[in-house]
Amino acid sequence: MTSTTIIQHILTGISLGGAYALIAIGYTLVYGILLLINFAHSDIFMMAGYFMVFAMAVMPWPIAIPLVIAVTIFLGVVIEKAAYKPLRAAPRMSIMISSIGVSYLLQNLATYLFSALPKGYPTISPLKRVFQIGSVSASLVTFLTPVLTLILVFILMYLINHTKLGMAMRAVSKDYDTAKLMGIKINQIISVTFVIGSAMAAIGSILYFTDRMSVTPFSGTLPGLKCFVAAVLGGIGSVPGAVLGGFIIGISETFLTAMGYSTYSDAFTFLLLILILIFRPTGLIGETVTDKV
Amino acid sequence: MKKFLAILLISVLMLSVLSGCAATGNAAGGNVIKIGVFEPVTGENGGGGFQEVLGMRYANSKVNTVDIGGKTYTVELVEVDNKSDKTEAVTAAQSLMSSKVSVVLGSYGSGVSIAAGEIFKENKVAAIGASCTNPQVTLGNDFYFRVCFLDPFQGTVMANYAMESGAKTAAVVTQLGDDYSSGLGNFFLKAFEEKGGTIVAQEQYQTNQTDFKAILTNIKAANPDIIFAPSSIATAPLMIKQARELGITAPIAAGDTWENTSIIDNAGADAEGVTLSTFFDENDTSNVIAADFVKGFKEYLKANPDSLSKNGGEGVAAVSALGYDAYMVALEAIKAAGSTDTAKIRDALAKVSYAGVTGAVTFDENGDANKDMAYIKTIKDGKFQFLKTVKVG
Amino acid sequence: MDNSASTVLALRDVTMQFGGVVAVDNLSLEVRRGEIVALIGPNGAGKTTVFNVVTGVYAPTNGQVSFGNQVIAKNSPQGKMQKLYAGQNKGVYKGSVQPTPDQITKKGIARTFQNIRLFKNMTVFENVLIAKHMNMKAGFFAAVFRLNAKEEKNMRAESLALLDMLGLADLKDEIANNLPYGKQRRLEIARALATKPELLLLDEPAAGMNPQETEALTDFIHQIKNDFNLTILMIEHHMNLVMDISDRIYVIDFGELIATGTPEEVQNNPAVIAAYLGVDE
Amino acid sequence: MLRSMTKKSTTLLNLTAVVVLVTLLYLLEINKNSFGMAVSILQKSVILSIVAVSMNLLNGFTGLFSLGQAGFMAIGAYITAIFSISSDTIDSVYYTSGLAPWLMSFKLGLDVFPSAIRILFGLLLGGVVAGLFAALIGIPVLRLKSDYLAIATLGFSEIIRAILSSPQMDQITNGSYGLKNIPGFAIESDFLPVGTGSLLVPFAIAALCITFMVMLIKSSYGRAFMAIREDGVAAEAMGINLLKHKELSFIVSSFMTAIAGGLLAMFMRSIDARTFQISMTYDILLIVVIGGLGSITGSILSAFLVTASKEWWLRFFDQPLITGGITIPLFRTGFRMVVFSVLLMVVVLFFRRGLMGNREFSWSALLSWPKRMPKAKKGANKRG
Repeated sequence: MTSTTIIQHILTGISLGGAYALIAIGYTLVYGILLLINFAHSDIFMMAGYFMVFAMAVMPWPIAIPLVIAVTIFLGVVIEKAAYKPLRAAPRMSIMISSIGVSYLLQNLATYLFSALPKGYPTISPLKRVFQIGSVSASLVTFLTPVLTLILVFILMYLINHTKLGMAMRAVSKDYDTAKLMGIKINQIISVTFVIGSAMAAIGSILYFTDRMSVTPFSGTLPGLKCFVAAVLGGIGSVPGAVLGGFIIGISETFLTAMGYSTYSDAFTFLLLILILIFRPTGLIGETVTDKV
Repeated sequence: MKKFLAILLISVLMLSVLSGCAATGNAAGGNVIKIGVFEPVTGENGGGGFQEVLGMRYANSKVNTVDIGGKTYTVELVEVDNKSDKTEAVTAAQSLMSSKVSVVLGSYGSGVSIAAGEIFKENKVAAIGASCTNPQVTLGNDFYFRVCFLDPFQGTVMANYAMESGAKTAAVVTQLGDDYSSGLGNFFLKAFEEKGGTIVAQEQYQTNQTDFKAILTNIKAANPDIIFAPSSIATAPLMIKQARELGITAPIAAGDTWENTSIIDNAGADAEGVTLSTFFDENDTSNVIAADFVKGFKEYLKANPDSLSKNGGEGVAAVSALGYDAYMVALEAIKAAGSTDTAKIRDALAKVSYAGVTGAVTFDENGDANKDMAYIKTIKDGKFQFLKTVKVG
Repeated sequence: MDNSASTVLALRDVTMQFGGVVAVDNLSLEVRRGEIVALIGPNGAGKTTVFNVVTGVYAPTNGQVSFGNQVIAKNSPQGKMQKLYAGQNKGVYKGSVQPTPDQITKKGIARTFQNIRLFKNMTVFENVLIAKHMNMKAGFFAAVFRLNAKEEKNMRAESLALLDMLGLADLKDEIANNLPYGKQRRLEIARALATKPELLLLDEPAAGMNPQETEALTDFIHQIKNDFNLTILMIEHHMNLVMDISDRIYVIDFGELIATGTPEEVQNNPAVIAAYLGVDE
Repeated sequence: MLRSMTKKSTTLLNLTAVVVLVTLLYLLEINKNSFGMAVSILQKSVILSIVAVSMNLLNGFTGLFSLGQAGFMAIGAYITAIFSISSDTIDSVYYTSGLAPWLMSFKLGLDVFPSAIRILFGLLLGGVVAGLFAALIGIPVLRLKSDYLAIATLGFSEIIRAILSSPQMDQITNGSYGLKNIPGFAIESDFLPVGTGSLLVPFAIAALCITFMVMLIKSSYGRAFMAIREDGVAAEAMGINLLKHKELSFIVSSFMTAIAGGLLAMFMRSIDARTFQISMTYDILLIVVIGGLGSITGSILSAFLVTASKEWWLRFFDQPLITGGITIPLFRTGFRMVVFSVLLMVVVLFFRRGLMGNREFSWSALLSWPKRMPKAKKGANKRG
């Protein structure tokens, strides 16, 4: 491999990792608070892709982007209210099944409404401008993704660590019942979590699909699973962990594919999951939690 | 001991079957012969499958009766969607069998055809594939025929074309788990190497993969003269665009599936220069039957706005032509058999000779059409344009 | 402590530290055969943590627990804990014994839980029957193919007899969750007894009971102690019950032992009074 | 009368039911030409009912959430396929790379046995291999919270799929080309009518598998599984070794799932890795949830109902519906699956107990059902 090729791969990997990181944040926040693997998150991400397709058909991108983010947030919150909130008192497995059900529903609904054929993702022209540095060539979005990811994460970290809302979120995530007793409006916090998660998914979706240019009803499934693994890898519940995990998976996936093991690139992600579960179930930067008896 | 509730269910099932039979019995009151249409309308091959169905529907609208033993039968198309999925394919095929179709047309996509082949064979119903090009479809199955050429042929055609256009090195990109893509890729690879070319990169990707940057970066490093990337329509525009984005300038070539306007729509300017082999060219006026078909089909499309939009405009896809041919061949066989008996139709099919839109159709001992010519097309100015025909002895 | 031959349970220098929080601090205690010993202390003193260490739910950070002549748990600060460790006697106990709770139960220690943990959707009978599973001799396939019909029959008979003794026989087909609170407490004890323990750990058996019920419980505990030849260690807040029933009492606060002795001795111990009432310093 | 149904009359009823069922199935299968759809739906249903019951054993009875069904089925399907494809046609199946010589000679060695034995061998081997994989994954993952099992098994199922279709496996699994020429269920014999066995064989195998699981659930081990589901901490305090029992449940469930996978291969006659995608696991979850987590009867019933509706009765949802010349806009391709996903959500949110809750079938409940609905529920609840 020449150095140009390696640099090109690294660039691809980091860019993919950035998009993964943004999606992984949604998983990690929801898991931190509800202890729920939100299987529907990957489909929220996919739906955001479709929203963009339709939004860009009638309006320019500067209006479309905020609108798509808003609609995606709305979808995320509606899903929470309709499918998870009624099951707060139910066994955890019920909520998990419910989230799988929502995922199944969104996929089938998308197939029904938009057909299973891939829809071309609209081109946001400034993002697609191709830059040539030496013999490395990539579009702006490739460079922008990791940078934007880091900026968003810093904003989010500030929000979590230095605002009252963030404190409430941390409290709920640490001890759900006590936080409730302390008068924290749990439902409100959960809604906020879904708002943040969905917004990140929407931004991630724009970056991801701009790079990949097509959306199908199943576009979300595999990236979604990988991002959950990323969240576990970094330490579920931890935002920096999710970002770290996202980058690790994005880069390793790119290199595996590049080395001709594309068959195993997905498999590797899950192997990574099983390894981390064996050796460090709390993730790379997660905290140990002891169950109360 | 819990299984006995199943009895109840079976009784219900039985009743449904009986009522179902009764219902179809009534409908069949006149002289009706049913032809099954076994195609994907959804799933990754939904687009191409639908175009093939359109060809069949058009054929049916043109000729919807057939004379069997002096009696005129109305031809009824029974359409099922195999969803481009092998599991679905089996049940979909089964449902055709229970609708008592006399012959089956389809399917787009070799995988589903292979899967359903066993069912057709078991029920002794002949099937005529329109565009399934994998050798496995008809091999070892006396009931499967097809009106198109095969992948070894297509692979050779493209290898020939590549050599003729001056390529010495090639990269092959195939989809894992896809009979069509990996089959065709392999045949191209063999043919290209036999003719003295060098394969400099061989890359694979997975179903539903949308990011090809990693494998394309490798290809860029290998710097081939041509990239051969047979795939589904879904994958094509992504691969084309990402390749161009990475600064790959080598021409990209593929097989028959790429002849679909959605590729041009989605890949835009990047699609320029893509070449592919296909079964048919609508601008080839040398064949009168074809010219007639093109005219009639376009009118048919205009009369059905929904079909028109799903077809992606007024272009006539090769698979539509093949669908048309498959239908006509079936009618020929039914006429020749002089019976609605499926086994007799099968025997008649083996001997059928028909001058179709995509050329003359006769079947060899495997049930494959004896075709020796393919059309090479290229995308230019946002349209598929005929480049040349290639014959392989 | 004298007469160690008859010691059933002995904790030596047990420290349990979670992160930086020391929940149990260098605690040593002993329970002798046939005794009823109470472990008391204000809320959050670390009583249940002691139970969890004894029953294998937690591995102690440092110290050792022995049951009869056997060391059932032992540990010294490991890994990250080596730096963090804030307790005493670091490095005294070599090696590490970390059994899982089921192994402890098999050795003869049974427990109940502070917040009742019954198998809620199963019947009373099944709740008790499950405790017999661990002693089953039949292997997996033998059990599935009913080659152990006799054993299964015995298990059922024993469980039924137990329910009968504890006055739950007429409720045997009730779903556990549908029982009144007091009966649920009783069922939890029955279930623990079904494992045929030598030592029974009761975690706040009288929690949520009114005075009459508490009094009945006093008799009940005496009854099972005699009938099943038990040694009992219990955590309790109802002082009447504790004073009535205990042979000896251990008082802990902030994880540390602050007093021990007979009920009278403990009652008059100023440190205990201070811990319970709070003292200005 | 009904309440005090004797053991004798229950046995009699059971016996009658078996005879009636066998006769019905036999009549259906030898008239396969007229009842093709019914036969194929019944085959698929009964195969899925094995998977549903084994998923229920894990999810409903042990409280472990595994989403690896598709992966385990793939293992069973491929192994069964490799051993059941006749050695004569193997070259046409592995037309690109050929079958690995060691595997071929092993297969040829097995050819001394009749095909039924070879198929059975394949089914069992598939089960054993799946069980081994389950044991391996289980050791690290079953110690952790149940969610990790879900995601790890989901991942495992993807790994299996990737490995099966990888070019490195060309000589064993035929890589991306899949396997075909897999024999069906029908017993080929000059003495039996054509089609014999196409239903009885899968039904018999399913009966064996499901009976095994029912007996397991009713054994002491089954009670231990349920105790773990109810409260893991308390179960452990009752001397139940959590890891061992979770592993047992996971292994049995995976074994049975693989058997069902093998049967599915025989049903489909040709398989490839794409058959076993995540959506397949979701379809099975749909069956289990609709049937009721914790009810074997529910899973079986739901396997038949869901399959029949999905593949047959509700197909019209996907066809354009024209009444009185007006095309009703909702009805088009894909609508059927939307209906099913909505149904799943409705069950999850409003009828969390599904069709059967945790009740099981019993004759007395069935016979008294029309008269005393509410009581029937109680009567059906437990049986010994």
